[in-house]
Amino acid sequence: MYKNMFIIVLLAGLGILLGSFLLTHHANKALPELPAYYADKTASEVGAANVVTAVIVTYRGFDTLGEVTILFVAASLIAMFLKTSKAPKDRHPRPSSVILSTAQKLLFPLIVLFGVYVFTNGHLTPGGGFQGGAVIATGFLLLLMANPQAEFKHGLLNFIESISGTSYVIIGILGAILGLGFLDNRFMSLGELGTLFSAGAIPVIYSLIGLKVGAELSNILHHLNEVQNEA
Amino acid sequence: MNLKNVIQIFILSYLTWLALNWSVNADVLITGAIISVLIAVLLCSHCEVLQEVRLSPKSFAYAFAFVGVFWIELIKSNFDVALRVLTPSLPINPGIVEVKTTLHSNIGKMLLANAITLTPGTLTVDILDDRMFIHWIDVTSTDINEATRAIVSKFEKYLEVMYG
Amino acid sequence: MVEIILYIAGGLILLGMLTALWRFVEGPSSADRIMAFDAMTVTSIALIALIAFFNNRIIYLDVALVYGLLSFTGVIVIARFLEKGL
Amino acid sequence: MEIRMLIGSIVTLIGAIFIFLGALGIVRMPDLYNRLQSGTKASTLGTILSIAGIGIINPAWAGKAFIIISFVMMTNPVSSHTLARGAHHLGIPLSKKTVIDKLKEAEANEKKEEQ
Repeated sequence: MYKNMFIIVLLAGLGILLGSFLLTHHANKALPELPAYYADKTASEVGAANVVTAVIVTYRGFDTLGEVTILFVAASLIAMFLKTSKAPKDRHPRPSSVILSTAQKLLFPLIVLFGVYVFTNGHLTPGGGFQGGAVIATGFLLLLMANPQAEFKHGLLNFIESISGTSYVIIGILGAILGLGFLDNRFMSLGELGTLFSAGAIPVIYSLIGLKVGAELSNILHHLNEVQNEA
Repeated sequence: MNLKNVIQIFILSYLTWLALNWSVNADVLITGAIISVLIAVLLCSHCEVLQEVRLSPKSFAYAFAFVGVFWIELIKSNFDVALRVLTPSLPINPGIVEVKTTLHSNIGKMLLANAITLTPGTLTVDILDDRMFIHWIDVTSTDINEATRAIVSKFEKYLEVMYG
Repeated sequence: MVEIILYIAGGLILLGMLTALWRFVEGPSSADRIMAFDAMTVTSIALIALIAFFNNRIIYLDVALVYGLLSFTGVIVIARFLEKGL
Repeated sequence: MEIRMLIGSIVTLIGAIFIFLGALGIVRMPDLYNRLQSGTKASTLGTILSIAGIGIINPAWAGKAFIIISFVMMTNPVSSHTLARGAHHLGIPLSKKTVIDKLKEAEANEKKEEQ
């Protein structure tokens, strides 16, 4: 009884707190100097409808390269430490039902397609390479859920990862040679604001990041699953 | 690699891509075609799930009929369960019953189980070959044949034409 | 008129989420909690769609789709973990 | 124009009512399986109707609304089924009102045959 009372009080307190935040919230319309610069100049300078993407890929593109490298190092370390032995363990996970495995087969291409949609539209919608890569990895996670002893196409994943990583750096250098600096997007045509082929090299760069992140996260999932199969 | 399967996955992905973008500019069309081909050929050469669909005019007609019947059942049973929830005495009579299905293909079984699960009042708990175990909120009969007639038959006759 | 009806709908959806939160806190088993969580995330898809309408931004619907995908995967992972299928 | 928006908003309101009733079912029902029945399924219909209403109000959004609706209809029964199957395997008890449990009998029979 006291437990129920406590829960009611907790929920009511939470509701009042959130409600008062919501009712007293006033948006601060005037931007400080730095955000105002990005908000004003992004569309004309970079050609991206999404300011955050423009900041991540071009203005702070070097940071993003560092982030991708960190993810790569993490994936490599996981692969290095988890791979202990080759002998498969005699493991009998409960097989999934035919409903889950069939639904997974039907959904898998659609989830990967949605991930691709998220990162190719990174300059237009609130998406981007990291998010799209995570969505693609979700598809692979679903594959492992439906069939825990599934085998990935390891070579293909590694190939995609290394090719996209290399192309990312090459495009960055191209920007330095043809444009104004490393990872500058303006050596390709900016196009019309709001269309798919616009914002110069941003969609290309974000697609490469998305592919790389998706392949890396899928590889991590596969290694984590494999370590359970090993004795 | 199966050509029919690859083509079906390609059409499915391409239609989804067009609906997601909701525009028919040249750039969207070209990008979508490239991505759909890559997905169908590289990633999904083993998802053999749509092959069992029969593509004949009759099966299309039955697909529309199935969607109609399904929506009517969905709304009817939602009202039924909502009334049960609102009644103070909570008139439920739950239990897990066994039913049989005559469908053979995996996708047919999945669609049947999903239709049963989505209509409130029935919930597919497990499926073993052609036996389905269904949690029923108001058990009127524990006999296999009776329960099959009450739960499965209304969807099955449409799915049978579409998927066999 | 339309906006008033939609505000009422939004209030009802929020009330429903709070009610489901009760089950999430109360339990009693972990399966109950994940079921309440699933209901809350599915409900929040509707809420995000309403917010998209009020702000007149179609791009919020992408967020709703990602939300649905993550809720689905989360429930599947925990359900498979509970039945020792991993 | 105005009538179409009115229809859309009323569809959304009906969806919201179903969501609320589903949440009520989650609290009131006696065991996990009944909660899955009334709760998740009612909230699924509620979500579908809400998004359909938004799609009716704004026809330009219809494509994305259709995608979300088909996605929810595809995935939600699967996750409910997986959760119910896992819970039954784990041995989460059914309520006292339960009349019959054929799945338990079938599993017991299978174990007997193995021995």
